[in-house]
Amino acid sequence: MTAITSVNPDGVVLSARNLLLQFGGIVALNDVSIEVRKDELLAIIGPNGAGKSSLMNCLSGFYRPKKGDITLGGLSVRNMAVHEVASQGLARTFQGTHIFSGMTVVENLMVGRHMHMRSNLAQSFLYFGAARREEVVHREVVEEIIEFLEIEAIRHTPVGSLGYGLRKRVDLGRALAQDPLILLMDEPMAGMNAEEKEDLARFILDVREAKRIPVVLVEHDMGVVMDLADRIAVLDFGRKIAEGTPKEIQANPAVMKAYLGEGGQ
Amino acid sequence: QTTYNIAGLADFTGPFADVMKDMTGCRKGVLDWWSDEVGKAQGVALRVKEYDTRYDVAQVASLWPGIKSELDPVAILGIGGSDAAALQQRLPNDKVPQVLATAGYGFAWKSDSWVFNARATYPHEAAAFYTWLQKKSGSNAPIKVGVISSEVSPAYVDIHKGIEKFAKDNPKILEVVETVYTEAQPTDLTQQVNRLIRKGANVLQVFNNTASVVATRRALQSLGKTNIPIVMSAHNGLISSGKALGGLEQMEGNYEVYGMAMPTEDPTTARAFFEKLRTKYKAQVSYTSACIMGMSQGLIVARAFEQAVKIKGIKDVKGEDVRAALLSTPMSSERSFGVLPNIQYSKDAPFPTEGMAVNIGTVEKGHYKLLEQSVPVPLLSKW
Amino acid sequence: MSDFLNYLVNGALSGLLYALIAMGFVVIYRASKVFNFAQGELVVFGGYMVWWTVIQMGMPVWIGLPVAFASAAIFGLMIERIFFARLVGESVFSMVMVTIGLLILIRGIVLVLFGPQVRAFPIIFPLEPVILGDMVISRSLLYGGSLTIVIGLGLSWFFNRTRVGLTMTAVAEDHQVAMSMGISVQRSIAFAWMLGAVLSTLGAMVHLSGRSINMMSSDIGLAALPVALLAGLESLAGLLLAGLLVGVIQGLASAYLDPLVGGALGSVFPFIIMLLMLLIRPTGMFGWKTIERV
Amino acid sequence: MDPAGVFATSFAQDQALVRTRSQAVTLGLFVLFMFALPWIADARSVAVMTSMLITAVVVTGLQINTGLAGQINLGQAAFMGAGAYATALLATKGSMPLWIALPIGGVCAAAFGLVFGLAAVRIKGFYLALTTIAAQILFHFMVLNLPAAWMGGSNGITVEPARLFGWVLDTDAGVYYLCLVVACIMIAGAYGVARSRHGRIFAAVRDDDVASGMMGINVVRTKALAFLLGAFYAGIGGGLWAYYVRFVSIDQFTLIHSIWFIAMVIVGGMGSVTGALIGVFVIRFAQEFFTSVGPSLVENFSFLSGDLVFAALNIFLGGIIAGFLIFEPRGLMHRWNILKRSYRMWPYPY
Amino acid sequence: MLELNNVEVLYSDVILAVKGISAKVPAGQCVTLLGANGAGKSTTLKAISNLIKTEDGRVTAGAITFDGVDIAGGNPAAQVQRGLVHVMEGRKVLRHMTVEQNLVVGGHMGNGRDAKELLDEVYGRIKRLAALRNRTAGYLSGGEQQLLVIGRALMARPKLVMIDEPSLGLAPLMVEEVYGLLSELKASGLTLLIVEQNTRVALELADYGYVMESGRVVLEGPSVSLKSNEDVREFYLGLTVDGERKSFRDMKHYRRRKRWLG
Ligand SMILES: Nc1ncnc2c1ncn2[C@@H]1O[C@H](COP(=O)(O)OP(=O)(O)OP(=O)(O)O)[C@@H](O)[C@H]1O
Ligand SMILES: Nc1ncnc2c1ncn2[C@@H]1O[C@H](COP(=O)(O)OP(=O)(O)OP(=O)(O)O)[C@@H](O)[C@H]1O
Ligand SMILES: [Mg+2]
Ligand SMILES: [Mg+2]
Repeated sequence: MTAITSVNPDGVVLSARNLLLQFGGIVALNDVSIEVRKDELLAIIGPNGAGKSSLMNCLSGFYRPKKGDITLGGLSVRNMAVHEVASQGLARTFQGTHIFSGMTVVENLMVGRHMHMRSNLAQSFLYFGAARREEVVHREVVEEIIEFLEIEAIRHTPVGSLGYGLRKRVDLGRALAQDPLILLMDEPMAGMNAEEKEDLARFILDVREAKRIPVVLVEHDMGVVMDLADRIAVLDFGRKIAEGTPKEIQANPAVMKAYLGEGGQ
Repeated sequence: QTTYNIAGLADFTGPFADVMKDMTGCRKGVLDWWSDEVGKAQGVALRVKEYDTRYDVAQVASLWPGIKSELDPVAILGIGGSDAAALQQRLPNDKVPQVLATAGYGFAWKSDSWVFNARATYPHEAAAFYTWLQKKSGSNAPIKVGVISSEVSPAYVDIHKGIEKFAKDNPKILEVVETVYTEAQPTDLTQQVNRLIRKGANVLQVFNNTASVVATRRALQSLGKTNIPIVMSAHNGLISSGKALGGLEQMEGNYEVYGMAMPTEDPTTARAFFEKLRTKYKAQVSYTSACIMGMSQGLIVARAFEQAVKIKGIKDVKGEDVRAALLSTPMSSERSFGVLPNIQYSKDAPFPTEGMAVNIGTVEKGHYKLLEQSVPVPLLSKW
Repeated sequence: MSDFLNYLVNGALSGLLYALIAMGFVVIYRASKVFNFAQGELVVFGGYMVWWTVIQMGMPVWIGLPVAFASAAIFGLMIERIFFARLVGESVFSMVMVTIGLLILIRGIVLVLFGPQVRAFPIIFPLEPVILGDMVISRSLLYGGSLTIVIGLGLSWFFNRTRVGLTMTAVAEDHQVAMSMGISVQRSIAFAWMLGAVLSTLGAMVHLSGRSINMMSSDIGLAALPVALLAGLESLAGLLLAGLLVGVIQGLASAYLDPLVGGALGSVFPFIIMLLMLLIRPTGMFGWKTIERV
Repeated sequence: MDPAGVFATSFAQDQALVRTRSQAVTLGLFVLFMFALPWIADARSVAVMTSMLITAVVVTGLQINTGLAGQINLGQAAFMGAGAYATALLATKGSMPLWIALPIGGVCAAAFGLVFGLAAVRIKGFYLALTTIAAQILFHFMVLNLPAAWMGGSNGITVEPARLFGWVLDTDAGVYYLCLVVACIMIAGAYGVARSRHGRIFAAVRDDDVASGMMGINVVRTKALAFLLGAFYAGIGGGLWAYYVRFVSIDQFTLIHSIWFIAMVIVGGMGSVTGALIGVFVIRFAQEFFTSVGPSLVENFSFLSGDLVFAALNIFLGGIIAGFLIFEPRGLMHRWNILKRSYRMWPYPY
Repeated sequence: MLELNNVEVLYSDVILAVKGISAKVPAGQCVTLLGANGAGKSTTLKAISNLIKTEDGRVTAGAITFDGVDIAGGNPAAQVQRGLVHVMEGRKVLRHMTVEQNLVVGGHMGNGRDAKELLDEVYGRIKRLAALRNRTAGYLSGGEQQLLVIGRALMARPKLVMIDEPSLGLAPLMVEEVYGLLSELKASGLTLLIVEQNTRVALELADYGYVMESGRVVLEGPSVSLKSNEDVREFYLGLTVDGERKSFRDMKHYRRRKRWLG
């Protein structure tokens, strides 16, 4: 369904090379490169203000890096508008909640399906006919996701009155509805207790296993990161200071100093 | 006594709210007078019911069908532009004539109209004034006028377009040095007025509203050029502008021009008629040009109705009979107690085109004075 | 050349008048985050208070004006009491929409209280102009302009530097956050409306001195709008600059372009400039930039 | 929330607007009533209803643009004017029949709206709302200053009655049916748009335009589209207006009209087509009520003079709007939903 | 110092978010309120500070007393006047103002004369802020913003500070820094009521804890005993019965479905 189904021979779905991003005097990203391969969960960690969200924003086209290149499925997306990047197969969830609070859960997920829908304004106006058929088809897809995320009971609840955890789950569902090639998640577990984190972790793992979508995860909970990630990249002051498997990162003294503190969890 | 209804359209809360009390009071007074002194003998009476339209076309449009079915009026007393705009297309079907209190507009200048004005158009009246002024000046040079107008309302634009047309057709009589545009409530016109004077204007025309007259007059005062007169119309004339300036003496030497009686203190027949309305018929009004506008439209309708009764009898007089009477029977100045000149409508235009005359008023030594009567209106082609 | 200078200076001064009227918008916005659509009506109300005290009641100007300012402030307070006090905690949007209802309401009130007639406005500033060589400058605009500059800078200092002013600025940032700090949003809104009403009265004074007043005088509110947007709704000192800019451009356009096109281009120009400026800087020249972080 | 016992068994059913038999019956009766109106009601009601229908089309467009897509628009009357002028010109100068003139009028208004839609891409919130006032000013200036041959200038344009397949719609009932049919189509279309793909992305862009972009929604296009559609509705309403009054002039489409349109959206409730209709009804009803109560008051109580009575009624009207906003700032639709919900939950309060 | 007695909170006249909770915050102590998402923790804090007013909510039953005075209902400003300050969830800085302006506004209730001293005191406590004083608050990093809102609360010279999720979205080192600050504050005699998801750090600092679930208090006790409670260990600390940390990879699919939707 997505525009690009092929990936590079070495299995790199998304790669960013030598990104440089500045805000006035602040260098938010300085020569940062990452690669995400097929079936992989890459975690990005770093202190507050290290530039993690900025990196996510660059990847999704919301910020335009001053230097460097970004390719998605072999295609350079550096100069694409946000919505073009999304329709190339990149989906993301947000730090905090960026959910359509005036709409119900189903509607939120249907928005995720938007770029796979084709009816034009005139068909929408008439509604009965093409527009309605399309609604039904996509509604089925959405219903699958609702089932997958176990949010059947709230499908018609306006998202604005949901608790934080459920909103995060709707956020994830909306990204999944996009049928993406790759999924970026910015601090999905902030503000959850252990139980909820466990559940979300399970969904993330399911996404990887069942849907085989590679995931880039920004997260501050070291337990989650160490358990879920295949690889971890560490940012500090806009620079990538380390990259490797969870074991390597845990043993890296620079990371200790900049991020984890003495105990390191 | 059979009572016939007249629908009154009024603007109590819109842009012309300031003159509405006198205007509606006087037109009601006229109908009361007519019913009592003329109609009673014949066994008929006229009654007016006033509706507030806010001078809004939408309001008139949605209000009128209801008025029509509720009152089944034989005529409508309207104010001006919005009433004409909303109804002129449908009155031929409804078969009810409408008489407006204002002078005519260019847009309504159509043949076979069901909407009538008591006076010619504003540009007609202004043109009469300039022709007179030139004659009075004794020189052959054209009068140079600086026009102060506004785009706030299309009616104002209509007025200056008409006068520009007259100047173009009659370069020997009139030259428009420039048309200056202001807001509804101008901040300061000193620069603009100064420019007009330096371009040689020897008279300034302000036909839009009182606030503009006040600002223009203040500009002349601060430039020390009070010798340059302003000419105004009925709705923003000397008395109301004088009041807004704090006293009639402030308007010394300026002019107003229109084709109706002028609110002088002299014992004219119009004045006597007004006094009767006030005392005998309890109209709570004062003698202003707005009142005279109300009287004039009231008289036109009442006299036409009188004629229609003569023809049709007291039963079953319809709007179309009133219109027929309007078109067929001239109204002499005596019949309107001198409020209006002789009036004869035709199907050519919604206002009397032939034999029209205007009066010119001024302020002399702090007193309102009728300066010239029955100044003929020159020919003016459609613009 | 002297013409040009005349247009320039007088344009600038009427621009400052617009800035003074726009200050009413901005003060209310700055202390309550509410954009007041009824600003022109507030000006008319203030103007009528001056008319009422000085002309109707015959008070001398030095008593009449303070009384008028005080009554305007009380009117502002009443607006807050009756309408906004009940809406604290509701969305800012609802509050803004109430000002639309207010617009219709004040019109009715003014009509009933003062009638629709065009009334003579008292002469607050001497009528004789200041004449400098070839330049003729209206005294009300000159004095009003100077007053505007002083007040603009003063208010700017108040809102950006003083503790009380900053407290109100916090209300404009976010009502809920302000409340969580114990700021009385209600008091801030009340103050905003009182100040807004007083400034409007001052604006009416400068605008109408020696002229006339009726309901139509509220149009000045619309004319001042481009100044407020050009400056940015949060900036008080910026208003002065935007006012000068709009005034000068409008003055020159109406002097040189109106005769050319045969239409009131001068009064449309400010809106065109405003539109273009907002396309370049969506929050005006000095307004707060939106901080968007995802 | 549905009444107890009603469950959707298919997705199409889940989307349907009319969910129960009684709803269907009510809707049917309502439509029947609307069609029978000229026979059962007096001329005044028909006239008022005609103007309500036209207003409903315009305000539904505003609801799409402002309520659904979240862009406050104070230029709707100007867009309506653009449609009215275009239709009037096509019908008179171009002698086009109704079914061509009306849609093209809508398209012209949409094109005018698009200009501001493109501005909406950069300008947001109050700034945008106030910018749309410029539409009002520019439209006014253009009509008055373009050569009179183009848009009639200060003279306005006189319009011949609408003709459709040989009928001449010059009676009140004829115009009423024209407005009724067109309004039905437009309103049904608005419901269609609101519950399908486009309505959803309008709302998405309203709620969070950053997130929308990252969902693959072209935010620029969507905002422009919302303006375009809203202005199209205004244009159709304007076209009906042109056939209704048969004379268009610039002072029929002013800022104060736009403000009233917004007031209707607010009173009805933002974001719902039904809300827009309710708002139109309530406000127009109040307006008409006061304009008809006034004359009778003046007539029956001779000590009341017209100037005072009508001015005082304006206070009431302003008070009503302000009152609605104070006691139901989220609109009547919101209050209705709460009522419905507590009714269905009864006897349990929560 | 602060006491809740059977408090109920209703939103929009239909949603009962808090269903009768009772709790106590003794002077000088630190109490923590734990619970899943949507349990009603934030609502409880808003009920105390009266900010629920702004969200169409109200306290329908029960009593809230502070220093023996009933404080339910009324104006949020009155609460701050009493020395009860609420630091809201989500680092709500005044984004367009500088750090220093934020602090000055926070101290708006003071008499103005000692404003300078107060500022210096806060800068002294939170050293990082001093260096940032002229930065626009909206552009600070998450941790800095959290420190700022706490500093801003201190400017009001509070007796009791309620903090909603201070560790939300903070990196581990930053969490330590914030909690370091909180424990200093506690040591200096300030009473604290903390809502947290990060149960581990919260219980470390707190003397007493309450666990909420769907609007009710389901568990309470001194933090030492809560730390050893089995449910808390499993659901809130993510530990297995024998104290091992469970791996997120090993989650089973059938677990505790009922809890999700409450
Ligand atoms: N739109 C912006 N304008 C100016 N500065 C910005 C902007 N966005 C981010 N920054 C700055 O860039 C730096 C990196 O911020 P970013 O949000 O990427 O950090 P982060 O690693 O995601 O932090 P956190 O863990 O708190 O989310 C910070 O110093 C921040 O202040
Ligand atoms: N403004 C509101 N209107 C209606 N319902 C609300 C509102 N705010 C919260 N709720 C509801 O009240 C319940 C409690 O919410 P609350 O925010 O207090 O939870 P919480 O324990 O703080 O959760 P979290 O950990 O996600 O912050 C939730 O079910 C939520 O949906
Ligand atoms: Mg981040
Ligand atoms: Mg919470």
